[in-house]
Amino acid sequence: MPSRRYSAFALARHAVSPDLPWPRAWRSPEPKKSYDVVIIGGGGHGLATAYYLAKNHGIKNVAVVERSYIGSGNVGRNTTLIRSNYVIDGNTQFFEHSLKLWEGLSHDLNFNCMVSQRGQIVLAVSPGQLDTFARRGNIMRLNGIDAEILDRGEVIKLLPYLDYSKDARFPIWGGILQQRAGTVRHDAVAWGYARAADMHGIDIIENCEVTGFVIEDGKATGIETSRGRINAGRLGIAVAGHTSHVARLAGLRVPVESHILQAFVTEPVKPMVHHVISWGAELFYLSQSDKGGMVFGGHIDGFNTYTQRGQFPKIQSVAECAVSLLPFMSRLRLLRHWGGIMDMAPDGSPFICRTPIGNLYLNGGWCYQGFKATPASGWTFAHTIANDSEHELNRCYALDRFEKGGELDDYGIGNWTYKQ
Amino acid sequence: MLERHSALARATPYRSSILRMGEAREFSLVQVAGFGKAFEKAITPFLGKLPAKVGNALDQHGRTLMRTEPNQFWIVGPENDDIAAKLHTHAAVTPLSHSRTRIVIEGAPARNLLAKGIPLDMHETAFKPGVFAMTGLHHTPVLLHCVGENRFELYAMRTFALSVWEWLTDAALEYGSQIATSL
Amino acid sequence: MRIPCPHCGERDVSEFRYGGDATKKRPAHGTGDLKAWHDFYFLFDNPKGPHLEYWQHVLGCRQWFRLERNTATNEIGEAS
Amino acid sequence: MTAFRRLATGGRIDRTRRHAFHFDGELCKGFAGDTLASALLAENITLVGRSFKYHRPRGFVSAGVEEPNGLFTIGEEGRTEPNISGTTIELSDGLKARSQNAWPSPAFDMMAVNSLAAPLFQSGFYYKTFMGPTKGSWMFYEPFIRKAAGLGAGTYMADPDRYETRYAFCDVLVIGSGPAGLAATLAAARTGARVALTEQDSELGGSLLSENSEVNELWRTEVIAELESFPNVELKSRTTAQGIYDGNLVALLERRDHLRPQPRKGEARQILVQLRARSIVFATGALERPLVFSNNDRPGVMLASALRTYLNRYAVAPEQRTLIVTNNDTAYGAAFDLAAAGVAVSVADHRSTIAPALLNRAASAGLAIFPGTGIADVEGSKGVVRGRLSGAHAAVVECDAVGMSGGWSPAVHLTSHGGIKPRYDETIAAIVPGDLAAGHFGAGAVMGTFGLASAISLGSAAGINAAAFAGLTRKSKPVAPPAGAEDHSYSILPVWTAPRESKGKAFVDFQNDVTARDIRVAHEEGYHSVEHLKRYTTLGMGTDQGKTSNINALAIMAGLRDVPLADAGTTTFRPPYTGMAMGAIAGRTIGHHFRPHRRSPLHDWHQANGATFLEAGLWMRAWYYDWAGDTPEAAYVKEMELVRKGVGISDVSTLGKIDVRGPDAAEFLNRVYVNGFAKLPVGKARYGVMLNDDGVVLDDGTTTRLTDDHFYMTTTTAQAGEVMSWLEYLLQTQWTDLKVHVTSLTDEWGGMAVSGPKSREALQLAFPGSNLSNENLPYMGCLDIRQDGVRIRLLRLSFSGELAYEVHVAADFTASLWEHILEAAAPLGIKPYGLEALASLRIEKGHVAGLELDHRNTLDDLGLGKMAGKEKAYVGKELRFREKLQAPDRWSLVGLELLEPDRKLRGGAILFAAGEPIKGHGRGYITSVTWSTELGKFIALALYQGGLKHEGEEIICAFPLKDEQVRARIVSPHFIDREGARLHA
Ligand SMILES: Cc1cc2nc3c(=O)[nH]c(=O)nc-3n(C[C@H](O)[C@H](O)[C@H](O)COP(=O)(O)OP(=O)(O)OC[C@H]3O[C@@H](n4cnc5c(N)ncnc54)[C@H](O)[C@@H]3O)c2cc1C
Ligand SMILES: NC(=O)c1ccc[n+]([C@@H]2O[C@H](COP(=O)([O-])OP(=O)(O)OC[C@H]3O[C@@H](n4cnc5c(N)ncnc54)[C@H](O)[C@@H]3O)[C@@H](O)[C@H]2O)c1
Ligand SMILES: Cc1cc2nc3c(=O)[nH]c(=O)nc-3n(C[C@H](O)[C@H](O)[C@H](O)COP(=O)(O)O)c2cc1C
Ligand SMILES: [Zn+2]
Repeated sequence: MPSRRYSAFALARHAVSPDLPWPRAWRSPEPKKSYDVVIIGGGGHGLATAYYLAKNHGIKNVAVVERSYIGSGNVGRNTTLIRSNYVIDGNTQFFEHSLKLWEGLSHDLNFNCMVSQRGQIVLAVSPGQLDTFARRGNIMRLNGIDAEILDRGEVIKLLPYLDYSKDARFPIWGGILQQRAGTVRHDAVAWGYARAADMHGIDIIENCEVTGFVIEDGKATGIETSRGRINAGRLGIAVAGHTSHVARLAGLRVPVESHILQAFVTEPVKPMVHHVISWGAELFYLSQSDKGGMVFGGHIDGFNTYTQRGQFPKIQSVAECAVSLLPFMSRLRLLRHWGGIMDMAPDGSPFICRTPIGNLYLNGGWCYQGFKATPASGWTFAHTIANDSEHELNRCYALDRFEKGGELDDYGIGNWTYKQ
Repeated sequence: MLERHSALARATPYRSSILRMGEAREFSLVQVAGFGKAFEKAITPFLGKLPAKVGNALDQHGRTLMRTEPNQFWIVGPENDDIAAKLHTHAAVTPLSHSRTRIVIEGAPARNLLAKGIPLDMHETAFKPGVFAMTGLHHTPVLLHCVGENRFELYAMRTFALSVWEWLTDAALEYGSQIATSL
Repeated sequence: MRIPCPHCGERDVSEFRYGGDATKKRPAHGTGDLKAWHDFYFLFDNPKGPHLEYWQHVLGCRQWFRLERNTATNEIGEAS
Repeated sequence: MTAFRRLATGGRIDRTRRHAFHFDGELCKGFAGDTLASALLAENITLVGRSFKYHRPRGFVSAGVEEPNGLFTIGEEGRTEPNISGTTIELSDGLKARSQNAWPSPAFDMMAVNSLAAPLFQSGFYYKTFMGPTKGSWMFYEPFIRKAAGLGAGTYMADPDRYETRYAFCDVLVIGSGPAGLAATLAAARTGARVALTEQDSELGGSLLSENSEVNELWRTEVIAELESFPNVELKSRTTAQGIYDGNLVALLERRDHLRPQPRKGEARQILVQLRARSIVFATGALERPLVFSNNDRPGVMLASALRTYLNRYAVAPEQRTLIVTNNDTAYGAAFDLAAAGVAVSVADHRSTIAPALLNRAASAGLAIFPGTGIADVEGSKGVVRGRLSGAHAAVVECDAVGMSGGWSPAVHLTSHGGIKPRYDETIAAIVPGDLAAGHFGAGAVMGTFGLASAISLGSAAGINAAAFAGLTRKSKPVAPPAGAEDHSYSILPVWTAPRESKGKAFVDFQNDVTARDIRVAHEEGYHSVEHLKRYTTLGMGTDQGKTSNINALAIMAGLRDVPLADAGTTTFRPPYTGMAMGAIAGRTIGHHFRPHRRSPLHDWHQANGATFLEAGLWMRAWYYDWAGDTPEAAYVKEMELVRKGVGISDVSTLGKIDVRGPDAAEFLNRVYVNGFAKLPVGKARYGVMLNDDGVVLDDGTTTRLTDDHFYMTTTTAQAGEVMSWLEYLLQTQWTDLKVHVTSLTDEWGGMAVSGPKSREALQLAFPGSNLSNENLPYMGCLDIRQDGVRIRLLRLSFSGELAYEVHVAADFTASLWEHILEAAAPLGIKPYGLEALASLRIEKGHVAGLELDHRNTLDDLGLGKMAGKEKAYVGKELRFREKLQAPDRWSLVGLELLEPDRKLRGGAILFAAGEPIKGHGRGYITSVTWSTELGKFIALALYQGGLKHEGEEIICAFPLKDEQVRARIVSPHFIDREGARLHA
């Protein structure tokens, strides 16, 4: 069997001998009767968890079971922004660890995830907002994370095409720049982790929906799936938008509500926007994909749903943001828009933790920050599963934190799932 | 001497040969609310027949009555209307004359104009004279009252009134005079 | 999505404000029952299917009401 | 060699109206009724661009919205629009079109060298390389990749054109104006229903416009004439149904810019209509599929139906010879029409048995037919020279054009937007709609019934059913088809991929340069799911969204996996159906109109009297006045001094004001506020704090008892809306037994704060008739007085910490009263002060506001714990006592004094104990800062671990963003008048 490593050399070899077949990125095995660990959910987090179980903890008798095709969930439909600009103790370190892992990911996986650290600029629309950004930036600096505060003039230099006219409804007062922030090719993350996990012998089982849990005296011992029963020493749930649904199968009621977030892409054009831009007037963020489309989004529609379809009023308000902030967007044409189901936690922060049920672990509550978290989430979830205890990086992400008042509300929005 | 100052005092007027649009001042708006049917009985003598359901308006005794909530009515009367005083002991009476700015929109294009911003069926078979609706225009709450085939009275929140006016006159550009977008 | 306000009739979703699960029973105040309040405020059934929820006709009659909606299809049922 | 010409007669173009236009700077001519594509072909310009990956020469493939190749950049400056397909652009005089992906020109393109490296660029090659040598290497490669991708170039210039949006309603919406759509519209119209017909094309008629049949044309014009006579029918051409959303909302894009590149003032270029239809009839027709064979992307290789459209609608035909390659019957329509126009036509038909009727007609029309024969390859570099057939007749056929037909794909897109997956239909080898949603109906080619007569009869039936669903049951006689209309039999032999032996590239997705081999590679690597195939190869992700390529690709993959096509599934159809300008979706809600401005009743006065405004949420607030200085820094200090030493007046109309009344009003307030309101005496105000259920502070404000059952509540400006909804929620859904009414008075009342040691004097001058003595109007007292018959409410409240009053009056009188007070109190030197001073004064006094009330802080954090009632129940009481919310080392409110005179305190600075390492998250942060005129130094409010337990300690305020560290001392947040002597003065 030919080497599975990707390289310019491998490409060349296949170029000269077109009929030499490429090896499979990942197998599609039949589920075994039993595994040491089964991860439920073949999204970014589930696949990353499987990979780090093997890589960091030597646990390789692992399966990832995915209801549909891997990457069919939010990892395959998000706006791909990565950053580590968090103010709350615990969040800051976790997301910076994630960003560090991103920086080495393509090499680590031998799969080009196109980690593009093009820089994110968050625009402030009032002096008060600039102060809250300053706090954010200061915390970042004090934790060894890069951040720069920009005044209006500096923003104009970097983003000359925004609306600075007197007609701009919310004048731009300045902004905060994290140069190491940027974007990642979303699908590549799922595929890269899957392929790397597969190389460790991990089974990735697609079209396999979990329909129930086998729980014996307080301990989870297996799952029922659309492809039959699978026994497991330990089980990890990483199903994002379906967290409540799957947790309920195990008899758990969790602090999560499923909401739809929409995303948008325009037709591809030559490079115009070289940063990730976020706006403080209303939640709005935009970047240009390597393919050339402007990829952007806004806030959740605001009510819980499992349909991956958004409502038109939200589509309109996002378009209004786009054209008001970047007037040149007016003539660009919307190519496609879609939605994804997000596991909104009351305080906007995740759960990576043990559960009241033995051998059952939960990863969820990601809201719209889960993509940037993927590597650290997998890393710490693998640790928690392997050691039946939290890593210091995810100690604050416990399921029962609200009972004790341990909210982690990074943006001061308040404990409302439909506002976070 | 204290004088009234309209929210639209500084607004750029709109001119058009086919569409009339402007503020209609000199009205009093009183809100009466109570609890249960008893209160309706108590106020009927002063007001006459009450509109049966939310969305219905009745014109009587020189006043327009609108049921704005199951247990709440709006009474629009002449500026010097003393109805508030009369009802005082029978219901929760709240004067709201200053809280709303009334804009009259009249003319053939009125329905098309409103359809640009109001998410209701403005077709003459659907939004008939005597009907009113509380809805949204330019992200603000408004009450739209159809008072004639192509004549409407729009009650906008006073603090948003100028913005709503700017929006309306901009939307009506194709029927009439240019206005500056930034005021 | 069109939402039937019990008082104003069917209106555009943009006129409404969402208020969450309407089947949750609000515990009594002053009992000091922390657990009951935690479960009430922080836990969700979040079903994939029929859901009874609160909406307020915030740009209309400002009334709060209950609405049946299927979260798997967004199909709208009765409002009360 | 590929060549086209314009016929002297025929077509639907208007030969009396010539249009001159430019293509890549060259002057060309066409006629009204042409598209850019037909006009270019008529000028025999067949090579119009290059493909984006391999830079292969490309021409038009289709004559409609499905066009993958013929993309142009049109317009100039702010009107520059990239990636517009020439097949959908109506020719207008002066139109300027530029080719894409080609430099210097499509005919001679430097980047064509790419095609040499082609073997490297197979699907997924990005993922396999550009990783080295170092971690960050992608940052080096990315710019090159980005430049190469991206099709056309946009402009940074703002779009000068106007767009509008509109709401509309109807009973029946018919989408598509082919025979099926026209019949449906007419049948529905006859029931009296409000019907709208929407057609993306410039003319109504659909496929009829591509035929040359007089009877059909007569039928079309008669039906349209009858439709125009109905008052209840709206016919919308140039209007695309872009998407269908929950609740039968259809997004229609109406184009108005076709004949006037520069719209007039107030005239919208495009209008987005949100249409609510009770029922919908889909009559969107079908799109022809290409065949997949070597070099099938050469200019001159087109869809057979496109050749037919160019011939019959635009009078443009291949120079002499055309080769038609098909696997089904419809291509013969093109073949016969071309032959009739004098083109020599040969037909290669994959099927070995062909309907005798067709063979006879072919024979009499003099066509050369090759049954059981397909095409292996075409020769020619920038066009086609000849086609190499394979199969039963391995002939080589010289030709100017190749017309291919791989069968038809119904345009099912819209039927699937609601989430219903389409299904595969063996008999016509095509994807057809799954079950239609309730209220949805379909007819014609979109349903997979490919016949004229059936399109009309089924369309007519669909129209009647749709009307009935909308509640209109009046009898309507079915629509009669044209004389002699019949359904030609339709048979197809699915062939999905080229014979293996040929080696040239065989394209599936022309726009994204995805070949049959790329699909094979994806299969080898295990990207089997249709979604993986799409994402890995980018198939169907272009501006055409794979209208011509998806089904071929799915079929090829199904073949490789050896599963039935039916099991392969399809990718998800998403809106919009065709690209739509962002500006059209936003309409007029941009720039100045992006969000409404909320203005105080004093706005005009502020504007006329030198105020500088600041956006605060939607509010426009007077920030500072030019009497005090021309920068906020300069002005607010002067304005503060005015209040501390004399008297100032400030606009507080933005405060939320709520009328609370009813027998249970007191009980209600007693529940929502942490502190007691039950025993508040009439005529008295009280400061109250509300919690959310989670025990975190929601809002604060003062509430006054006007009578036993009537209260006047104020909230913060920011939370007014939230609080109002929250109170309504509690009353309407939870405490329905309480008899209480709440009404917002924010718009009804204006308010002004008159503050400063001289404020009583000032008001006394303004209201000489009223007794404002300390006895009659004590601190926290309320007094309603009248002036000129107008009720004025005096509240003795203080945000600044000075002797102060709030004066509330009905909104229209606010400006007049404000001026009256300024005049009356002029001798005392009264002047207005703005938001900045207001905020600074409250900092000196230690009042919390927005920056401290950020949904994270508890009562105790803000030093307000003592306020909460011990015995009584109130919202948030339970969860307020959660362990961590009670922890002694929580960050809580303190004051800070700067210890380094020549330096500055800054909001957002992070706090550390003296001597500890400056890193991590510190012990707190500064929320608000001001220069204290009273103390002559910078002071701040901050949250600090352990709070005032550390009073007197010296700490470090770190601001690494400016490499700053300053020393400060922790003090009480009440910097002035702790015992409140001034308030009670
Ligand atoms: C439109 C949008 C934009 C976003 N933008 C960003 C952004 O810019 N930055 C950012 O950091 N985050 C963003 N997010 C959030 C981020 O995408 C998610 O938080 C993150 O992807 C969730 O983790 P995941 O990848 O494991 O989830 P998913 O990819 O959703 O994985 C969960 C998987 O579980 C599977 N599953 C569900 N139920 C079952 C079952 N019963 N059995 C088996 N499998 C099951 C699902 O099919 C799915 O594949 C965005 C999200 C959306 C929707
Ligand atoms: N395979 C075949 O035999 C075949 C294939 C196609 C058409 N036909 C012939 O075409 C006719 C079928 O008639 P038909 O009415 O079903 O289809 P049609 O192609 O005649 O009309 C469909 C119309 O819908 C319009 N349309 C599509 N999507 C739209 C959208 N989103 N918004 C607005 N307009 C949209 C198209 O522009 C087109 O004008 C019959 O005469 C049939 O013989 C035959
Ligand atoms: C970052 C990003 C970029 C995208 N770019 C494109 C694109 O250029 N063309 C396209 O057709 N779809 C694009 N999509 C959308 C996908 O086609 C698809 O709609 C999305 O992944 C959701 O999947 P679904 O539509 O199958 O539910 C993009 C999606 C993401 C997340
Ligand atoms: Zn209502």
